Amino acid sequence: MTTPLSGQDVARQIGEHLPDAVTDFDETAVFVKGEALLEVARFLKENPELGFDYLAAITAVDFFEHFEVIYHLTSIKYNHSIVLKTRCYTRESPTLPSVVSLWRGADLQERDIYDLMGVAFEGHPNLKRIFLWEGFQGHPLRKDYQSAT
Amino acid sequence: MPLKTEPVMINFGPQHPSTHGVFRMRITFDGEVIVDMEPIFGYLHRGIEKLAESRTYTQNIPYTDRLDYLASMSNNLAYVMAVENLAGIAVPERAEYLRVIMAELMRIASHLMAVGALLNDMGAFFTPFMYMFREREKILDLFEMVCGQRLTYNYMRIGGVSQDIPEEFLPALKRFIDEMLGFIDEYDQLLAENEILLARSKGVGILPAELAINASVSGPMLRASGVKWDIRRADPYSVYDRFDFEIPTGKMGDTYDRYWVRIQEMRQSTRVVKQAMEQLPQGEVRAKVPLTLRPPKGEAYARIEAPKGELGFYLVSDDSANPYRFKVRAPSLINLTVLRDLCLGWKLADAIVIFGSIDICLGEVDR
Amino acid sequence: METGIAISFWILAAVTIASALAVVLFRNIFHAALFLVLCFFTIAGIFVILSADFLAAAQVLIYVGAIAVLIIFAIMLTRETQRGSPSGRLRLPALMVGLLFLATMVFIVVSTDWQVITEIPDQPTTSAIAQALFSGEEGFVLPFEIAAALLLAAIIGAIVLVRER
Amino acid sequence: MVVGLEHFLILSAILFSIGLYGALAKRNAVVILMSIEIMLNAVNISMVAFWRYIAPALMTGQVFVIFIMVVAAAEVAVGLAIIIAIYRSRETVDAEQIDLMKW
Amino acid sequence: MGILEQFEQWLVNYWPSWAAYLVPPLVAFAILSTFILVVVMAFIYIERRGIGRFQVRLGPNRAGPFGVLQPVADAIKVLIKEDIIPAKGDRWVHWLAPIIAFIPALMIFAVIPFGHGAIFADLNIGILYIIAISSLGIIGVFMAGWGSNNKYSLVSAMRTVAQMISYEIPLVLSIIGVLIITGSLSMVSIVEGQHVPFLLLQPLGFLIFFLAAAAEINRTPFDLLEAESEIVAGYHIEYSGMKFGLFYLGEYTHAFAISAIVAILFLGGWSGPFLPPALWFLIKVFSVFIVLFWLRSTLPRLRVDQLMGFAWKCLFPLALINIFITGIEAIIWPNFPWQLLILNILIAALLIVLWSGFFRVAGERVSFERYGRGIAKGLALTFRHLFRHPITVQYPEQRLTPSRRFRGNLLVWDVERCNGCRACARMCPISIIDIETARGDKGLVVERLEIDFGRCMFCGLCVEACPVEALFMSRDYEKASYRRELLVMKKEQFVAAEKRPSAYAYPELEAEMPPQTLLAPPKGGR
Repeated sequence: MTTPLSGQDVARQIGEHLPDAVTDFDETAVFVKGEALLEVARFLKENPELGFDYLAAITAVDFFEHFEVIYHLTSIKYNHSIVLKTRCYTRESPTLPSVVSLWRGADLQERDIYDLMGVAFEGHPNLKRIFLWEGFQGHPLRKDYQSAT
Repeated sequence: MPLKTEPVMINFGPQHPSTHGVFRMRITFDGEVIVDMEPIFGYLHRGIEKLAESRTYTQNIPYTDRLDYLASMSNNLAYVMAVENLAGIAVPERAEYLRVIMAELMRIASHLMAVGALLNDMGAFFTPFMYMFREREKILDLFEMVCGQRLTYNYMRIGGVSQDIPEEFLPALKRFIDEMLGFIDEYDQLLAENEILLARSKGVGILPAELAINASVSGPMLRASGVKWDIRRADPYSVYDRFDFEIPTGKMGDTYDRYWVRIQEMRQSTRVVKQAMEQLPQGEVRAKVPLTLRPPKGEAYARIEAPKGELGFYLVSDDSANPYRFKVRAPSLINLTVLRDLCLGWKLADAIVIFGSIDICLGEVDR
Repeated sequence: METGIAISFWILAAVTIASALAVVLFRNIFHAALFLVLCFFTIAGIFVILSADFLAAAQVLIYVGAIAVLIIFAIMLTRETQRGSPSGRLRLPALMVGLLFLATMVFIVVSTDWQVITEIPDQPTTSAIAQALFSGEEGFVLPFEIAAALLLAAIIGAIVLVRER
Repeated sequence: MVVGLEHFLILSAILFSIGLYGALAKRNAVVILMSIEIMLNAVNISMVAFWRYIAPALMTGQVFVIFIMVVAAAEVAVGLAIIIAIYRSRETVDAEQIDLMKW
Repeated sequence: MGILEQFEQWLVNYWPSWAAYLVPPLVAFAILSTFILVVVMAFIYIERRGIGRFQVRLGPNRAGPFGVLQPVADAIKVLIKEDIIPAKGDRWVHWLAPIIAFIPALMIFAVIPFGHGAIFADLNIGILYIIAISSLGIIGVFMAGWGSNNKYSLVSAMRTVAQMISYEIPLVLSIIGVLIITGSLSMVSIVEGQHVPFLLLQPLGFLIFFLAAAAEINRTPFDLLEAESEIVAGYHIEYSGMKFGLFYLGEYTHAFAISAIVAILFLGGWSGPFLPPALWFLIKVFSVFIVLFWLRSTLPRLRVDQLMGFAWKCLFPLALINIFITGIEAIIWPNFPWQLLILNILIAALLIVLWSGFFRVAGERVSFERYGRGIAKGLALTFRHLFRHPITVQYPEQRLTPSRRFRGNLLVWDVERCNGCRACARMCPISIIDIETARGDKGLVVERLEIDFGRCMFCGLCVEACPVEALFMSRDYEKASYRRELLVMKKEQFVAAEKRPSAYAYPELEAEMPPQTLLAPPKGGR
């Protein structure tokens, strides 16, 4: 059974190493500041007891006043999982550090989010639109997207 | 003085006999060897995630058929489980068993399609493809008997399945299961030790285990690289913990192992279906769920072991009848991150075979 | 029978000379190479008229099958087709030398009277050639071995020259 | 009009002179090689003509043609190898530009 | 004295001598070429039906009785198709290539003896003539690749030429083994010299010749030419119409020629106990061709470098050793007694086992050292499939009854039961049902109902949502039309339509439905 770790003690472990990274937590997820995302991710991956070596999915949700980017991480060695969430409040061009350097699997998923949701990931090797053609204006999955018709 | 040849760039266009759908690769050659390769997506992008946000939870079920159109039952199963997590609905026992039978039959049909197409790319003139399609037809007959359609089933509902199985379904399924093991042995006899197949696939496109995990590859590709990770065993959903079946894993992670893992998985799936058939309880098949369900505010992520890999649905609900966010974790798209690493240094003929062994479905890649 | 051979000789001779001229005069090299193939083929025809059947088959096999293909491969690899085959400043002197040579040869051929034997040797030549080549004392066994060594040297030389370091 | 030895000899002389002209006048090395091939073939024709009209019993004429073919094949192989090697380093097969032994 | 000479003797006392000399070969050529084309048509037909049978399907059976006229239909189609010449391509070279690729395949038949005297020209350098002519095809391939001015076709032309050249050498060397035994080049003497078919006396020679010949005519497992998964259609991409027809015909004529040569060299030409010689010859030719396409239907394709490696590292040395061994045998037992075949087969087996040890793929020895057992098992399986019942359904004549719950591409609407509640219109994911209701005497009456079947995806949700069971899925699946607006069904059409509801979402209807025809009906079931 993949045991989901409780958000609280993961937040506590992160808090010991990176004091001001964690902003909030609930029973399954840990909320982290946007800037500290890369260090937290590195900590979660390299830490021997946690060992989150498998990035299952990255999702972006548009809550009008903020974007929420959710990372589902799993550890194949210990068979446990955690959900890492960040929020960015700017609406024009929200940017987050890219985690491609840690998990190669994030490459296409981040390009997917950049293309459809408009959240840029700096540090990504070739951040280009993945489904829509280069000259496409706007990001369709945003709630306030007005299609051309 | 080296022979001056400038690299040739060939467009493996969206319209090509061996790109399993509208998938395009821009390959740069030096002589015959591949120097650079860049996949281009988006030719089948229908924007299912945006469409789903303006439809109720039940109306989205037919849309999930169109994601990985070669394994529609698994898509239905994943989506419906996500909604049940979201709304906290309990599913009756008989429906769980029926879902397992349908999902495993779908896995066999999808693997038959994958291995048949792979052999076709290798040049076997449609013969293995025809044999495997004969078995796939039998499975489609069974599905048609249960839900009326052969490709887009729309069989599963939130809280169970749409209808119970007719009484002539079980004898037909029993006949199919008994014959299937014989047919799989036939494929092995035709292909497993075929010297030309070995020469074309052994050691071609090796995917090391840690690169596979790092690139979040899932499904037969991950297990072919030797990583024993199958969600049916690691995180058993519905009633999978009541069946015993092994998880076949390869040794080197090359094209031959990927082929071998898929053949073994077909055998294991027939074992699961046989056990599920014996333990099938009686009872009704569908919990009382209003057609326009309004799940409480919140989010849920459900994932299953689809034939192509870990298929996950992430739903966010805001008390209305339509999902606020409908995200599909498509295994085919993420498995493609390693396509470039596997193909570099090999020849065009190998790139086609490696691409065939990854087995993607464009409906799921471009959503 | 006699007139049949005469007719076919004149046709083949005309085609051979025309294709040889084409090889020399055409600017597009690939067309020149194809005419070379035609020239070899018609020369094989001439061997048939001279009832040297083994040589005709050997000519087709060696020249058309191997040498022409080799030349076409060379043309493909050097990609010189745009500039074709221009003729250099030596055009006129070369023409003079050619015509001079032709004149002397024709004069010699016409003036000497050859003791010609007219009846047609019709028995197959394969066994006769083999006999001549490999028979004990007056055979050509030594030149045959030397030819083999020559071919080996040529192959190894060609490979060493063209191998990519 | 019976076909005699003179016809074949004149034919081979014409072919030889065409080949000679081609070899001397052309600048492209591959065409020079082709012309040499035509000259060798011209000699072949005259050899076989002599065998047919002068000494059908003795097979020396035909044996010589076989040896000429062997030499011609070897010569083409080595000649083309040289041409390709030159082309690779000097980017040209123009006979007039290849005039240095060492560059 | 062949038939031709007798025909000439008989003709001389009617016509002038030059006519009697010229006419018989022309007549013989006409008869021969029509015979060849007919047999090639038969080959095309047999291959397509045969491969169908290997793949448990029927193969073409529409054109003419049992599909016998299918090759004729193909020929007519190819003749009608427009002939496209690529713009910047080399016009003459492009136009000439198919002719040069086809003519050699036809010329080979000049020396092939179909019966005792039935040979067009009994040259005493028969087999040497065949090898010389078959090397002509290479020029045709080159011209096709060069003339089409297309990247794919040039690459494939160079690959094919390299393959043909490197397989020509083992082809020629394996024939020398046979010639040592017969002592003469002429085909007729080869056939007469075969008191024991050379297949047994020269097993290694036969294997090498068969594989090299398969590569020479680009058949699987060496069919690099039309590797559709790689370079789409090889060098004849830019050809259409009759020029492509010539290539296609040339390929099969070459296959017929190669099968004929194999039959003559190794299976004893026309010699055979009871049947007339010509019939024996045809039986042997057809059996060789069946083996050729049996291989084609079972084996995957070799990669370019493996192909070349196989020719130079495996076939070439084995052919040399074969000549060496046959030479020694010729010295020790000059008249080649039949007991020699046991020795030869043993030597052949030993050589194959030793030689396959050389093959190493990606660090792990390919299991060639189990001497091709995998390929043999594959061939055995496809052979067993010959006797299985094909599963093809002849659609218009033979119709399968769909399942009782079949969701056909039409809806069945019941006017009386419908109370105009529009639940179905709300439930449809793509909202293609629009209903207008008016106040009738006992509740709402449907004024206008329009369902656009051009966009409907037959998900069946509307049928489930209908509270009064007025809407059913239908069981027929052939609704189609050329104009989109005809697909929109109006209320009158629903009322007038002949009601064939399916039991989807209505289990009680299942009782009187016909059972579904299954590909594998349950044991004892229908």
